[in-house]
Amino acid sequence: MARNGRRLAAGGRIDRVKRLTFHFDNKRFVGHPGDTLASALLANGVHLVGRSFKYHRPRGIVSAGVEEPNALVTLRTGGRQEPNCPAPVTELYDGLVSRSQNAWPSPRFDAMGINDFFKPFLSAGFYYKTFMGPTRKSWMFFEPFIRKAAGLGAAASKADPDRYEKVNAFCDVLIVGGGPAGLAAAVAAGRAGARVVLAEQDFELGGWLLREPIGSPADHWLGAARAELAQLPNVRVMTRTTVFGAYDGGTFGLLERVADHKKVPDEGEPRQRYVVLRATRAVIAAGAVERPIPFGDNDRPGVMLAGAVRAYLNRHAVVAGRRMVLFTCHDGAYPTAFDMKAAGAAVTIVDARKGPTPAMKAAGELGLEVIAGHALAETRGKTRVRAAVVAPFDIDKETCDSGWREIPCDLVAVSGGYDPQVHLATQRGGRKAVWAPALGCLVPGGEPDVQIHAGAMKGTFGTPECIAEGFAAGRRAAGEVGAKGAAGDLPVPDGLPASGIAEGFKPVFDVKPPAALRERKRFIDQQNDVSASDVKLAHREGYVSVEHLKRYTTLGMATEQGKLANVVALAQMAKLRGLDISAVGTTGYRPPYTPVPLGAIAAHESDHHVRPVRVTPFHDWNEKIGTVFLDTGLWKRPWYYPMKGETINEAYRREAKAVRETVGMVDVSTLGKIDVQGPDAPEFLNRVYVNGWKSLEVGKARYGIMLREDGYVFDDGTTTRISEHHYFMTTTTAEAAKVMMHLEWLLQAAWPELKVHVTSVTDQWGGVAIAGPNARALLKDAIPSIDFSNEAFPFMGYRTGTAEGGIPVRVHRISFSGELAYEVFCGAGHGSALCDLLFEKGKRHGLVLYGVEALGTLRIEKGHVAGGEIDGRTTLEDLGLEKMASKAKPYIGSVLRQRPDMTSPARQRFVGLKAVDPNTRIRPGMILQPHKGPHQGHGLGHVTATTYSPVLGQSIGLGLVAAGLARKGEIVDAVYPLKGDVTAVEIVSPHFFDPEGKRQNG
Amino acid sequence: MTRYSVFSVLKEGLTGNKGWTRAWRDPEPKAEYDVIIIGSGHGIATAYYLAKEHGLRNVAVLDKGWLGGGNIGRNTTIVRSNYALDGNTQFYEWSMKLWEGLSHDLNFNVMMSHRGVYNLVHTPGQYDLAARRGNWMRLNGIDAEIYNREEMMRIAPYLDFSPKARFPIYGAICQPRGGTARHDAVAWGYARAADSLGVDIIQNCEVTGFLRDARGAVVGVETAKGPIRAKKVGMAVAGNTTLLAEKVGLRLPIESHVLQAFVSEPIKPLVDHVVTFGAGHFYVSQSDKGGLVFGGDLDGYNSYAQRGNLPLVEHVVAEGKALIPSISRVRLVRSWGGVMDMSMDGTPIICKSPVEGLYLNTGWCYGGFKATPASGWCFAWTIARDEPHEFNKKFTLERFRRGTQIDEKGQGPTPGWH
Amino acid sequence: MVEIASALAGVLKPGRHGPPAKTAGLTLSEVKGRDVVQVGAWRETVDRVREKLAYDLGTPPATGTRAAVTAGERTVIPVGPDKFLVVAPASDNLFQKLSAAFPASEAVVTELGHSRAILRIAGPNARDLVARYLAVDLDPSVFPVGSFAASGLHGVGVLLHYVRDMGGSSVFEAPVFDLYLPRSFAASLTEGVLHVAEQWPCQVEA
Amino acid sequence: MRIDCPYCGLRDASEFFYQGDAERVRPAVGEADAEKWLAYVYERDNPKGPLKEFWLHLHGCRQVLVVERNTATHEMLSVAPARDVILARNAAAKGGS
Ligand SMILES: Cc1cc2nc3c(=O)[nH]c(=O)nc-3n(C[C@H](O)[C@H](O)[C@H](O)COP(=O)(O)OP(=O)(O)OC[C@H]3O[C@@H](n4cnc5c(N)ncnc54)[C@H](O)[C@@H]3O)c2cc1C
Ligand SMILES: NC(=O)c1ccc[n+]([C@@H]2O[C@H](COP(=O)([O-])OP(=O)(O)OC[C@H]3O[C@@H](n4cnc5c(N)ncnc54)[C@H](O)[C@@H]3O)[C@@H](O)[C@H]2O)c1
Ligand SMILES: Cc1cc2nc3c(=O)[nH]c(=O)nc-3n(C[C@H](O)[C@H](O)[C@H](O)COP(=O)(O)O)c2cc1C
Ligand SMILES: [Zn+2]
Repeated sequence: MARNGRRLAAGGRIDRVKRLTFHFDNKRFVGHPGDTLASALLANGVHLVGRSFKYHRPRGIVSAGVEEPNALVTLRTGGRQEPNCPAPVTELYDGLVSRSQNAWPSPRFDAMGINDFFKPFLSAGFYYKTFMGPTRKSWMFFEPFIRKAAGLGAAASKADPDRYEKVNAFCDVLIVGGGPAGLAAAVAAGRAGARVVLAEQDFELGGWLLREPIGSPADHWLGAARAELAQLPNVRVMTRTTVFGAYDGGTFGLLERVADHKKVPDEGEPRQRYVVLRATRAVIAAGAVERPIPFGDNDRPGVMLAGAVRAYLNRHAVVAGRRMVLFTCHDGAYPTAFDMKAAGAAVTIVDARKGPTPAMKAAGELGLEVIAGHALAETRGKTRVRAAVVAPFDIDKETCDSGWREIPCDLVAVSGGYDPQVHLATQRGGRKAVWAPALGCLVPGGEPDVQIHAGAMKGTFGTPECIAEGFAAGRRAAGEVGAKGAAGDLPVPDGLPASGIAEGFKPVFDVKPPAALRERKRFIDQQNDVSASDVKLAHREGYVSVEHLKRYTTLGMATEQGKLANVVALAQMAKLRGLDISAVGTTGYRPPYTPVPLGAIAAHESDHHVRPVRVTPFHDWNEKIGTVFLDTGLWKRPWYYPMKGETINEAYRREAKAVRETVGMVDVSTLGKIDVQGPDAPEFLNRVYVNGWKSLEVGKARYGIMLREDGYVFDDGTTTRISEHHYFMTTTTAEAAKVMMHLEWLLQAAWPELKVHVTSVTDQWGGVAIAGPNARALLKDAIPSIDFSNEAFPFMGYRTGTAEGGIPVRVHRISFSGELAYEVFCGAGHGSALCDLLFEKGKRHGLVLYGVEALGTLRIEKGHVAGGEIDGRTTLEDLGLEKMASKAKPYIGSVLRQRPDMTSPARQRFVGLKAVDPNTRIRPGMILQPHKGPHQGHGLGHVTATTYSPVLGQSIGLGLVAAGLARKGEIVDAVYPLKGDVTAVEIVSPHFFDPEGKRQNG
Repeated sequence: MTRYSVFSVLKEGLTGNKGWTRAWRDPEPKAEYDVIIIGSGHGIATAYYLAKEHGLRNVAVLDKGWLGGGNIGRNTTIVRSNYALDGNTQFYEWSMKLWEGLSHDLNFNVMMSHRGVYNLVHTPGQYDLAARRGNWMRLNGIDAEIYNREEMMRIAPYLDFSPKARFPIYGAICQPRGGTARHDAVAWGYARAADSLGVDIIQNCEVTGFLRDARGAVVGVETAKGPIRAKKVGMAVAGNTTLLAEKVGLRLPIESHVLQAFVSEPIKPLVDHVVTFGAGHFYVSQSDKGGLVFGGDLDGYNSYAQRGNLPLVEHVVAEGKALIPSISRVRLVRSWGGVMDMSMDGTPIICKSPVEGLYLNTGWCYGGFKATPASGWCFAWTIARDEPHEFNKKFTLERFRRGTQIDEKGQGPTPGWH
Repeated sequence: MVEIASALAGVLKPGRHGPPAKTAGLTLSEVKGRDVVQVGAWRETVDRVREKLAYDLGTPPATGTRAAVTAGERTVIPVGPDKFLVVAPASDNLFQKLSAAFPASEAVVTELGHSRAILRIAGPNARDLVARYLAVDLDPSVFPVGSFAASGLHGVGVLLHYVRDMGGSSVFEAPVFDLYLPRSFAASLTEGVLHVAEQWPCQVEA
Repeated sequence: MRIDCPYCGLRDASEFFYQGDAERVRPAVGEADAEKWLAYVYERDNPKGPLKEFWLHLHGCRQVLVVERNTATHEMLSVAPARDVILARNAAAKGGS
C-alpha cells in the first residue's frame, strides 16, 4: 500500500519531487515540502519520540496540531537551540535537526524509565507530603534532584543570533482562523470593502478542510475561497501567524513565524515578527480540537486522535499504521476509518454506543467491523501499541463489563468529541465558557467587546453551517465598521462534511477497566502525567474545586495548557462530586493561546537596544578625548577624565583640586530644563516652590525647592527670570520628567485659569559649569560680549551674549562647587563648538575638565544637598532648609509638611561627617552607630555621600543623623558590617569648605 | 488527619493511595464565631495563629472564591527579608524565621527554597545604596552579602556579562536565606493545619456587608450564605479592601492596581537563584517544575481585572532577555494578573480599624507573599489582644495623619509607584 | 553664526545597506538647516494666533490637531489645542520674528531649533519601517499627506509628519515622512531604526 | 487599552501617563485645614466600576485628559480635556456657593 515506508504514492498536499533531509536523534530521514516534522517522522515509521515528564513513559505523536501534549522535541543547535517544539506544528525544512527530550540515553532505553515503577509513590502532590525531614533544611537537600529531573528540554546556552521585530498594525476586521468559517468571513468582509486581516497559525489555509481528501467537494470549495481572497487587495492573509492573545481595546497579540521554516533566516530577515494589531471588530473562527477518551495505558505510542490520523493521511499522504482500531462515541470520527480503509489499512471500529447510527450503517456497508457498545479498555505493547483490549461498556456508568478481548493493532485512533477553541473568547475573563449539554462541550459564554464568534469554536460542527456562520459574521463585522460594499452571498455546494455530533450526543469521559484487569493509568494530561487516579486522589483529599484540582495535580498547566485534558478532567471531577459539569465550572484561559518565544516579544527593542541611550550635546566631544562615562538613568554623563594611567581616585582628586585652584569645566546638560512662560508665571512658581518668586528681577536666578503634596521634599534647582514673562527652570537629572509632568498636571487639572505654558527644553540647551578662581578670566576671553565684572554680573545674575566664533550663549552665575562659577548654556547643536572654544581658551587659565565624581566631591565639601539626601523621605527641616520656606504664602505641601512627626527635632537630619583619624575612610553605604557600640539595629542614621576631600586632605561625608546638628562635635561610628569596616567619625557642620561663601560671591 | 511523612507516602503508595483524607473539611457556617477572618491568603495564616498561639478555635475563614485563589495563589513566590527601613526590616525577618520552620510547623512541605535572592546593581551609586541596605540587614541580625561583577560572573554565569550589555552588571546584594516557596502549598498547608485545630474554612462565601450593633460596632458579616455573627471581624482581602471598607464608611489610603506575572515552558535548570534586574523592573526564578517564573512592574492604572496588557508584557520580557540572553527561544506559556492593595507609602497596614470590632490587614503592594507568616502571626496577635505586637506597631493607619510614612522607595503618596 | 552640528552624523553613514536590489525600498537622510519654534497661545487667543501665523508664514490656517499646513519650506504643526510648532529655514530668523510678533498676553514663543533632529524616511518601505516603531495607523485613508502624529518611539516622544508623496506607480507607494527626534536620543534611536531598516534595500544619504 | 484622545485620535494607553483619580478635588490654594489635605492626598474611593481618572498624553499632545474607565473591565466610557472638566467644575462650584 505505501511506498517509502508509510507514505502513499499519490495524494496529499506534499511536493514529492523535492526531498528534504532532516535528523531526529542523530538519525537521518527524508521528507517533503508540505510535511511537518511529525508527518515526516510518521512517514518514516517513527512513533516513539520522547519520554514523559514525571514517569518517563515512552510517548509518541498524538495529534496533528497545537494541542500536541507529547511529541515535543528540541530543535536546532547552538544559540538557535529551541526546546519543547511540538513536532506536529514544526514545518519541515531541509537540514532540520531535532532531538528527543527527557530521555537518556534515548527514548527507547531511558534510564529514568524506572520512575514508572515508582508511580504509586509519585501520585499527585506527593511532594507536599514528604521531603520535610530529617532537618528543617531538608528541602534544600532534595530540591536540586527534583529540579534536575523536571523541566523538559534545555535552553540554549548562548545568545540567539536571530533578529526579531515588532510591528504595529491596524485593521477594520481581524479574522482569526483560516478554516471554512474564517475564510467565509474574510470573503464577506473583504467583498464589503473592509480592511481585513486574516491570521492563520498553519502554513496553509483551510483548517479542518485540509483533512479532507484532495479532489473532494471540500477541497474544491477551499480552492475557490482561497482564490477569491487572493483577488481582494483589502484582505491581508497572514499564514504562519498565531493570534496568541486578546487584550483591551480591540488589541490583539500576533506571532508571525517568518523564517521558522528555513534553516536560518535570510539576511536581514527577522526570524519571527510580533504584531500588535488593533482591530475594530474581530471574527474568532478558531475551530475546535478533538477530545480524547482516557483508557488504560492510553499514552502508548501509536495511540492518536482520530482526526490526526486522518490529517496525516489526507494532507500528508502518510498512513500512520497498518492495523487500526478506532475508538469513538460519535459519528464524526468514522471518516477516519473510511479513509484508512481506502488507503489499505485493516480497520476495526469500537463504538461506545450501542447504535445503530448512520455512520455505523455506512461502515457496515463498507464491510468494516463495528464493535458497538464496547470500549477500548487498555492498550498493550511497549514502545508502540501492539494490541487493544476491548470490553463491553456501560456508557452511563463509564465502566467495562467482563468479557474483554484483545485486538492486535499498531495504531489506535480515538475520538471522544470536539472541544471548541474558546481560548481567545474567554482570555479576558468576565464571560467564561459555558457547558452546552446538547453539544457535549464548552462554548463561549458570550462575545466580549469587539469579538464575533463563528464556526466550530462556538460548537457549530457541520461545514456548511460553519461557512454560513462565518459569512454572516464577516458581513456583520464589515457592517459594524461602516464598510459600504456588498457582500453578496456565498453558495454552499453539496457534499461538504456534515456535523458528526448528532442530537443526544453523550460524551464518554472515562473508561474504567473490567474487574478482571488490573487498573492501569488512564492519562488525562499526558504531558504532566496526570491520570484519572490523580483526579480521584484530589477529590479524596478535598481539592475538588477545578482550580484546586488544576494546581494540586498540575493538570492543564503544561505547554499546551490542557487543550486535550481540561474538559475530561472537569467532567471526571463533576462525576466524583455528583454534580453537573456546568456546576463545577472551568479553569480560566490566559494568554498566550500557544507558547510565544520571549525573544519575539522582546522584539527589536531588546538586548543592547533595550533602552535608548541619551547623550548630552557635549558627548561627541567628550568621547573623542577618552572620557569615562557613567550611566545615570538613560544618560551617559562624563564621570572622570583619566590622564595616562590614572585611576578613578587619582583622576577625580586631581580634577576637584584644580577647580579650587585654577578653573574646571563640567557638563551639566543632563539637568532638566523647563521653559516657563506666561503672564501668570510668577504666581505659578510661587505656588510650586516653597520660597517666594514674585520679587525675582529679570536677569536674576534663584534657588528653589519643591515639595510633594504630602510635604516631603520633591526636587530642587535654580530658576532664572529671562524676561518679564519668561523663566528658565532647572531640575535635577533624576526627577526631570516627573517635575515636568507634575507641572503640566497642575496647569491643566489644578489651576487651568493660570496663563502659563511649560515646555521641556532639556534637548534644546547644553550647559557647562565653569568653576574656579580663573573662571571669570576664562569667560572674559571666550565671551567678550559680556561684562563679567562682579558689579556688572553679580552672583545669581544672568546675562546673554555671543561667544567668540558667533555662538549665542546664556550665562548664569550659579555655583554648585562653591567656587566662582558660571553655567554657560548654548544651543545643543553648538555644543562641540563651545567646548572647542572653551578648551582652547582654557589652556591659558589652567582649565581642567571634571566629571560627575569630582562634582560630587565639590558639592560635598560645600554641603549642598543632592539625590542622596533628597531621597523622597526627607523634609525641609531634615535638610536644614526650613528657612527657605515662605510664611507669607501657601505652596504645594505647605500644610501637610507641618504634621507632628515631620517636624520633630528628633528626626534624622542633615550633618557633615569627618573621619576622626584622617587616614581612615568613610565609605558610602555606612550606617551610623553609637561610638564603640553596641552596633546593632538601625542606629543613629546613615551616610548619604562621601568623598576624599583634596582641600581638607581627608575623608569626609554627609549624612542624616538623629537630632542632626544638635549632636555637633559628637563622635559616632560609621560601620559597614558587609566588609567588617568601622570608622569613627565626628559630626560636624555639612559646610566644610568656605562656609561664608566668599569664593562664589567674589 | 493522616500525618504526612515519607512513611505515609510509601504506605499509601502500596495500598493504592486510598487512605488519604481530606486536607480540610468543607463545613457549613455556624451562626456565630469568636472571630471571622475575611480572605484566605493572609487570612488563613491568621486563623491558624489565632488557634495555635492564642487558643481561639471558634474561628471561621470566609472567602468569596476558592481557598488561596487571591494573590497568595498568583504571585512570583519570592521570599526575602532584605528591607532597609526600620519597622519593615524586623517584621520581614520575623516572617523569614517563621518560613524557616513552616513546613515542619504545618506538616506540609511548602518547599521553602533558600536559594538566595540577588538584587543586581548596575552603577556604583546603586551599589552603595544596596550596601547600605545590606549593612542595615546585618545590623539587624539578617544575612546579607555584597558581590562585585567578577563574583557575580562566577555565581550567575547565565546573566549577560558581555561588553554589549546596555546596563552592565556592576555587582549584587544577596540575601542567601531568601528564595522561593510553593505558593499554593502555603495556603493549603495553613488551611490543613488550621482546620485540624478547629477552624472552619468556608469557600465561595462572599462577604457583602457587616452586621453592626447599636453603637456601630461590627458584630458579624453579611455573606452569600447568610449573616454570620462574630465578636471580632478581621479583613485581609488585598485588592478588595476598599470595597468592604466602604460598607462601614471607611475611606482608606489604598488603590487597587494590577500586577502581571509570567511563566515559561519548563526547561532544564538554568536560573538557580532569584535574580532582580537593577536597571529596570524584572525579577525571575525557576520553579521546581522548570518554568521560569518572572514579573516586573505594575501595569500602572487602577484595576480590579486580574489581567493586564501588552505594553507591560513587552517591557518585562525585553528586560528579561537583556539580562539573560539565552532565554530568547524559551517560550512564554501563561501570563496572569493579580489585584494589588497598593498603599500610599508602599508599606502595609495591620491594625484595629476606627470601627470597633473590625480589624484591618492591607497595603501589601506586591510584596505580601513573603509576609504571609508574619502578617498572619501579627494580625492574630492584634485581634486576640486588641493591641499590636512590637513587629506591627508601626503599620498603622495613623501614620499618614502623623506624617511617619515608611516609604522604601521614597515615592510618596502615588500608590502605583511603590 | 555657527551652524547647528548634526546629531545624526555619527550614525547616518551614507551608502547602501540591506539586501541588494536595483532600487532602494527606503531612503534615509537628515533634514538640516531647519529652525523650530513653538508658539503657545491661550484659550482666548488661539484663533487669532492661528490666523496670524498663517498670514505671516503664508500657509493656510492650521486647524485641528491632526494635519500640518505647509507653504514651501515653511510648516505649521498644531501640536496641541493651543500650541503650534513652526518649522522654517534657519535663515528666516523665526524666533526673533515670532517673539516680536506676539506679546505674552497673546502667545509665548519658545525656541526649539536645536532640540530636534529630523530624520527623513522615504520610499516604498517607509510605512513598513515607521510601523515597526510608532503605534499610529498610517493607512493613507486615515493618515493622508500632511498628517502628523505625536507618538512614542521606544518610550521617547517623537513627531511624525507625512510631508508628501514621491509618486510612483501608485500615489501611496513612496511616502516621505519626517520624524522629529529629541536630540539627546536621536543618535541612539536612529541606530536602532537603521538596524531594522537593513531588511530592505536601503539608501542612506548624507 | 486604547484612549480616544480628543486631539490625537485613538491611541494606545501606553502613550499616556496615568495621573490617578480625577474625582478627587484638590483643595483651593490657601486651604489651611489639614484634614482636607489629608483626605485629598491619602484617601481614595477606589471604586470597582466606572472611575474618572487623569491621563496625560505624554507622547502625544501633552494634554491632561479626564478619562472615564471601568476598573473592572477596562472599558473606556468617556474622554474629555481636563482643562474643560476642571474649569466647568470650578464654575459649577462657584455658581453653587
Ligand atoms: C503577580 C504577583 C506577583 C507577586 N509577587 C510577589 C513576590 O514575589 N513576593 C511577595 O512577597 N509577594 C508577591 N506578591 C504579593 C502577594 O502575592 C500579596 O501581597 C499577598 O499574597 C497578599 O495576601 P493577602 O492575603 O492580602 O491577599 P489574597 O491572597 O489576595 O487574599 C485575599 C482573599 O480575600 C478574598 N476576598 C476578597 N473580597 C472578599 C469578600 N468580599 N468576601 C470574601 N472574601 C473576599 C479573595 O478571594 C482572596 O482570596 C505578588 C502579587 C502578584 C499579584
Ligand atoms: N465532523 C465533525 O463533527 C466536526 C467536528 C469539528 C469540526 N469539524 C469541521 O471543522 C471545520 C470547522 O470550521 P472552522 O472554520 O470553525 O474551524 P477550523 O478548525 O476548520 O479552522 C480553524 C482554523 O483556525 C486556526 N486557528 C485557531 N486558533 C488560532 C489562532 N489563535 N491564531 C491563528 N489561527 C488559529 C486553526 O489553525 C484552523 O486552521 C468544519 O469543516 C467542520 O465540519 C467537524
Ligand atoms: C509560581 C507560579 C508558577 C506557575 N507555573 C505555571 C505553570 O507551570 N503552568 C501553568 O499553566 N500555569 C502556571 N502558573 C499560573 C497559574 O496557572 C495561574 O494562571 C495563576 O495561578 C493565576 O490564576 P488564574 O489564571 O486562574 O487567574 C503558575 C503560577 C505561579 C504563581
Ligand atoms: Zn493627545
